[in-house]
Amino acid sequence: MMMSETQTTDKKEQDSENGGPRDHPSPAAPPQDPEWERAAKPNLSKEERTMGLSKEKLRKMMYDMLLGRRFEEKTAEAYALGKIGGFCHLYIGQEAVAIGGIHALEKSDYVMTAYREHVHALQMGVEPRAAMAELFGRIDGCSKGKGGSMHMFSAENNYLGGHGIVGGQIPLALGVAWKIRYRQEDHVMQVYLGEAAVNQGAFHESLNMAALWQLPLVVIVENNRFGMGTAWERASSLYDISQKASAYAMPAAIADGMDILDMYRVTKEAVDRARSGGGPTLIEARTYRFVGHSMSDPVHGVYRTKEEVEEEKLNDPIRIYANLLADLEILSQDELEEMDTEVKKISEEAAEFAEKSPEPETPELYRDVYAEEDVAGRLYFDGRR
Amino acid sequence: MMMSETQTTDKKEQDSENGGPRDHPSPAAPPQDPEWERAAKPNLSKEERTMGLSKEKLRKMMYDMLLGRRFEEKTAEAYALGKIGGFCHLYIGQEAVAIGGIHALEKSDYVMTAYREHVHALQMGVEPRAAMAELFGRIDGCSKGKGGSMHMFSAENNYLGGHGIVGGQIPLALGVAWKIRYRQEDHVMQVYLGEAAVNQGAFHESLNMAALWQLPLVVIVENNRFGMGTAWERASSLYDISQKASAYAMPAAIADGMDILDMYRVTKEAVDRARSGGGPTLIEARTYRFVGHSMSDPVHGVYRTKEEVEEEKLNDPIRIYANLLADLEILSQDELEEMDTEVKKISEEAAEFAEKSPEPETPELYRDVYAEEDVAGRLYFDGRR
Amino acid sequence: MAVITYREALNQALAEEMERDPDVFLMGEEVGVYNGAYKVSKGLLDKFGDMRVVDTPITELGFSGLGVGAAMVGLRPVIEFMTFNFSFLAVDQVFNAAAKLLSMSGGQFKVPVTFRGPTGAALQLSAQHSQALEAMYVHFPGIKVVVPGTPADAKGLLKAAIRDDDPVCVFEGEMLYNLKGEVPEANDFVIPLGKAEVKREGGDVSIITHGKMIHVALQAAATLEKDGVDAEVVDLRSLRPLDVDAILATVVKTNRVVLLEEGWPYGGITATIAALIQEEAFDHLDAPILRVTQADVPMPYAKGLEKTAKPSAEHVVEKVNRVLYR
Amino acid sequence: MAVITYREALNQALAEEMERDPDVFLMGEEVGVYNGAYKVSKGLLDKFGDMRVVDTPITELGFSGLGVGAAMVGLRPVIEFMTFNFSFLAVDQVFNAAAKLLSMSGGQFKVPVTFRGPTGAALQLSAQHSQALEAMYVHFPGIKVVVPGTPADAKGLLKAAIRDDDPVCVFEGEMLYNLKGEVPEANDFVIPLGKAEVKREGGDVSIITHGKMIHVALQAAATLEKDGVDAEVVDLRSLRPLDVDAILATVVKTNRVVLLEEGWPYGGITATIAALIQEEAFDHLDAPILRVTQADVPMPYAKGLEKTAKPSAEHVVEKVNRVLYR
Ligand SMILES: Cc1ncc(C[n+]2csc(CCOP(=O)(O)OP(=O)(O)O)c2C)c(N)n1
Ligand SMILES: Cc1ncc(C[n+]2csc(CCOP(=O)(O)OP(=O)(O)O)c2C)c(N)n1
Ligand SMILES: [Mg+2]
Ligand SMILES: [Mg+2]
Repeated sequence: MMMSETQTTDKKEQDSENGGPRDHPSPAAPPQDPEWERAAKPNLSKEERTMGLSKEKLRKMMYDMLLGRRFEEKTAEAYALGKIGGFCHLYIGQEAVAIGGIHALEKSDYVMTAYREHVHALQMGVEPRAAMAELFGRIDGCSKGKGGSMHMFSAENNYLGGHGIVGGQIPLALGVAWKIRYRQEDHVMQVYLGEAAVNQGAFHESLNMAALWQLPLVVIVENNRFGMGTAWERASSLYDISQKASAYAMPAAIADGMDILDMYRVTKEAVDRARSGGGPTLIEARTYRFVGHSMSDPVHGVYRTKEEVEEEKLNDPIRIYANLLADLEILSQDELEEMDTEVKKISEEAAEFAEKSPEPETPELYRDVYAEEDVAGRLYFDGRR
Repeated sequence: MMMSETQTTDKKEQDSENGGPRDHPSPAAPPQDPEWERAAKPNLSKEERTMGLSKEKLRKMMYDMLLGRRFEEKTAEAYALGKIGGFCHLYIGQEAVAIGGIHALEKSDYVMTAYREHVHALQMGVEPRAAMAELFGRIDGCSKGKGGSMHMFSAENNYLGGHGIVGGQIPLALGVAWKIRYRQEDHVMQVYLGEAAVNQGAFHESLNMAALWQLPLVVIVENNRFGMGTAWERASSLYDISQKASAYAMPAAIADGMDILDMYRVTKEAVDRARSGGGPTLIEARTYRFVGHSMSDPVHGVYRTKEEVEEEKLNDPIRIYANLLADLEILSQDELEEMDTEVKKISEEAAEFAEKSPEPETPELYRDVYAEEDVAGRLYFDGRR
Repeated sequence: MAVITYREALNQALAEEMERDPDVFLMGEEVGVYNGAYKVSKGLLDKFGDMRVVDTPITELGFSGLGVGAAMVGLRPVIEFMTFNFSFLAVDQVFNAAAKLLSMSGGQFKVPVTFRGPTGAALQLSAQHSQALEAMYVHFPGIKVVVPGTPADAKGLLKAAIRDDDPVCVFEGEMLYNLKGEVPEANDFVIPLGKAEVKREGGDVSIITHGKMIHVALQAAATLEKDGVDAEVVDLRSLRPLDVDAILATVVKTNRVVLLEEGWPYGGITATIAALIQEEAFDHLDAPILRVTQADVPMPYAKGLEKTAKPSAEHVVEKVNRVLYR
Repeated sequence: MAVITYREALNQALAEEMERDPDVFLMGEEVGVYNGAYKVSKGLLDKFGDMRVVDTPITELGFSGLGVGAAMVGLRPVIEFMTFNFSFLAVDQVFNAAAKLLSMSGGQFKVPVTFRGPTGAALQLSAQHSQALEAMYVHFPGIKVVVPGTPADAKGLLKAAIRDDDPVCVFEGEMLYNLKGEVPEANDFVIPLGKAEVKREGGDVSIITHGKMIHVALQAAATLEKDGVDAEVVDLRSLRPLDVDAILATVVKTNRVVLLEEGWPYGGITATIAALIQEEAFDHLDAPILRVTQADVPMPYAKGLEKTAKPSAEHVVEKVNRVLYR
């Protein structure tokens, strides 16, 4: 597959040559095999697909996807009731990407993403009740109600948010990867972004530095084919995001974002490489958003047809995985339903908890603006305090 | 060579396919031949190298390079005498790039570049005296003395400046290319930038849009191997700039920036393609700066050795070309010296003219800030007028 | 006069100017197929085609520079920022290019580009999506800034901005798009830049503001009226050029001033206007000029906190009472 | 105390803080091999190696974000902008990330990053390279801003900035790098943020300013002295936090104020301070507060025009005479 076939330039070797341009070898670009994509997803037997992962882990992946799905359905419900405000971007349909990707990490690794982040936050260890309380804007929220849907954070779980500026999280993630290298830790930084963020300059500036300095950064592009109402092919002159890595002599891979095990397999390889000093990897996860861009955007209509959405829904990552686990007798239909009842209950309780949690009080307005407030001179100029 | 071998994605064809990612073909990336670079510069006989260009044109190219060189030597002299202030970036050693590139254009085409721009300005038709007066900060300067070394402009000659922010001119040039397409003109926009600007997000955002919309933009990267004191290999994870075009499915080429005829040949092909609706091209011109980054930067020392500079000077584009023209009996040694005397005289006179030109008067301070000043309300808040 | 929304007024302004001048085009994220994130450009793609209503990749720096470059060579681009919050990525092209090209070229290159989009806080969009940024733009000479607060002003000022030969930034209000009001239909209806408007006459105190905040000011004035206080509400409409005569006139009339803006106080619009009034009408002031702005903090998500952070009619009333020493 | 240059003072501050705390590193364009475009980081690469003195590609947005991200997880990056003119490309990471992360995360992520570099005009660098941008930075809550005008302040404030747990922007002066002055050697010499300093005592009028302009103010004060006018010169040193007590104290003392800054007037630092003084010391003012700023235009290249555009001692003297009604 691409990742293995794509070779990187060895900086040391390159720098040691002092003869100038004409002596610098051109690194290999991605293979030209028109079959690249099928090649990217090897033809594995059902058993092989599970990569010998423990039954528990395989079941946990199912559980996590179900929880993500039910939690967000509850979120949509609460939003409709006006319990949640502002922008709210659901992840329904894309669960396999973040959950498969994060399952490939160790507890000490870091994750950062954009605003479509509820499931990433949960997967990193944010309690459903803390996530829901954040959506409700309450003091028990994971950001004390100050961040909301787009800005969840959890320092204790190495979950670094939750960012609203398209592409803005990429340079920040680069900095975390830099810190890992700086302190010579063996952690990995995983950053998620939507495919539309690939066009932002921040993406390119960051990939170059990550590759130049061989930082432990795994960049996962969630290609759900639309940036709001703009289809990727209307926004990029080159369809293949993974190929953009060749501009940075960076290994790249494509993962089937609707198949949690393929997502895990591809990400794990990149994570292992990063952890062992092999530098960054660009992963393009091909996925699809079953819901509107945000709560105010209809599921279909202007920029995609009902038929298209219906057809894509046949690839529901949860159904696909459930069938596999059933075939492998790892999770029966009954067990699945049990699981489902459980996560529904958790989402339910999360909403009840959020409902009861108090709103942050007025003094909170001037808290967390500065870490060091106890300074000489005036910090606030609104004449209110 | 690369340009011809690299194929682009046909947007129409791509958009007409409606099946989503898996149906989009991956465009070809640059060839993997390790010999790519020599391949990029075909092995031509002396006669072939002149591409049947008229004797006049071939001599004019020599004349232009000589003028550029002598004009800047005069500039350095005047700078040493304190007649010129601020930042001043000389082009000595790189003349073949802009002069060869601009010779491939029609009078109605546009050019924009960064701050290392004296020769670009002259080549686009700015009078040496107007350029020198600009350097002296005088009213007869091509920007009325308000722009200086980094900001020369000439509307009548389609010379769009002269920009000081690394990479800042690229989106502007994209806009000019957009206007050409918008008005369905058959002009071409040529933008020059240093190799260090390739790392800026602005470069990537612009190339994507240029390729996406197939705009008549020719992007010429002057790879003189250093951004101030930073060697390119210390700033980019991939040495081959031309290959970065593969991230945009854009044709790319490498030109020998010390050989004005190779520069002309490669640029002409890109310009013709752009003019005939073939879209943008990325050209990497491999060149070298014989002088310091700016007047305050020593020629060698910190970031490059005397030996390196001396060795590169053996590739002086003027000497190389002079020898060729002599061998082909297009320009004799005597004629060359005649030419040299003439351009020295012109540079001399330019300095005398600049010396005599008055400084802009105080009222100029508030001119050219707004095009429409005659508005209701206050525009300036300094309480000075 | 027809009664239409602020959104429709902007849409009309765009359509009319595009009809009038083939060099005018609209470019930005989602302006075409999606009809605009806030539907301001509804129907324009169908009417004018995809060379004049252009969906861009998410590359604020790139397409803003494109607009400036296209303006250098004679087009009149209207660049939409989905919201000005995202324009931080683009300000290099606005402040280092658009604002300076005419000057650096000694008058050779005009830059008749218009940048437009919503400014300020909507509802619970939290810190990164709730910023009123006109104060940052107005700081840079070479730029003009307008901030329409009503449908009529939206139409008249956007048309004026598009016709102006300088870079003009039009700050709209997300919360205003649905606001209805009377708007002249005349094709040549244009509101010249630099003209403030007294939105409410009054003799006791002057409330000077702009954009969305005029409605907060009028609300405060209504409350004060019940209390026997007759407040004058001056809508600046244009921040650069600024109608200083109108400002001084109301100060001379009431001798008491409260300044109101949606954004932050340090370096805010109200700071400059306070400095200007005390310098040019010192002897006409019977009390210090007081300012009302948003709380000097990043906007929090929580409903209650956000409400408290925003400038309100109560804040204005309180400051008015203080300048009236009551 | 040793007499060293402003440049050396900054260099010492960096070296001392890097010695003291292994989490402190310097990153930016040309800071390493080239020893800094203005040689501020001279010798640091040799001393600390290339993981702690890092040359970056020319990608202001990228490496600024890197600094913010690294700060989120405990490092204390010092990010150098070769000049703040180039930081327009990076402000999204400063204003949308650094300034807001602590708040958006409900206090979980501190951002102890320092951004530093020269501000303002040097000599004939023309419009894009001559901007004093501290006013733009100070507008955003969540950011702290200091502007040292002497070698001692440069060292003490940079050290304080690096030790501070919030994002601090240090605005230096290109024209100040060679300025010599006495600087305490003590390793723990730190000047707390938010403390202004009276650089010259006087009773007739207060000239309040910061950064490079304190020297213009002192020059004006010297001229005025010959003329029998005793001016007090207050150096703010820190703009956010701002030493309001020191400002009010000098106003109460002299009752006449001239404000001076290098940058543009609309939304300038002086505008906020004028608004603040008239609000909080109205009755202590015997004359309107006057302001001196650079001409409200993009900086032209021509020597004479540039000189005229810059704020000068003559401008200050003229305004002082006006507030003294002479
Ligand atoms: C810099 C910036 N520009 C515009 C926006 C408005 N916006 C929010 S989401 C979005 C689309 C992003 O699409 P993509 O990156 O593919 O992520 P997805 O929503 O598909 O998960 C846009 C344009 C923004 N938040 N930031
Ligand atoms: C955005 C920005 N960052 C930094 C600078 C300072 N600077 C001026 S030239 C330069 C080096 C550019 O190198 P390159 O692009 O290769 O052009 P060259 O000077 O070699 O012609 C730098 C860093 C700038 N002008 N703009
Ligand atoms: Mg997407
Ligand atoms: Mg270079």
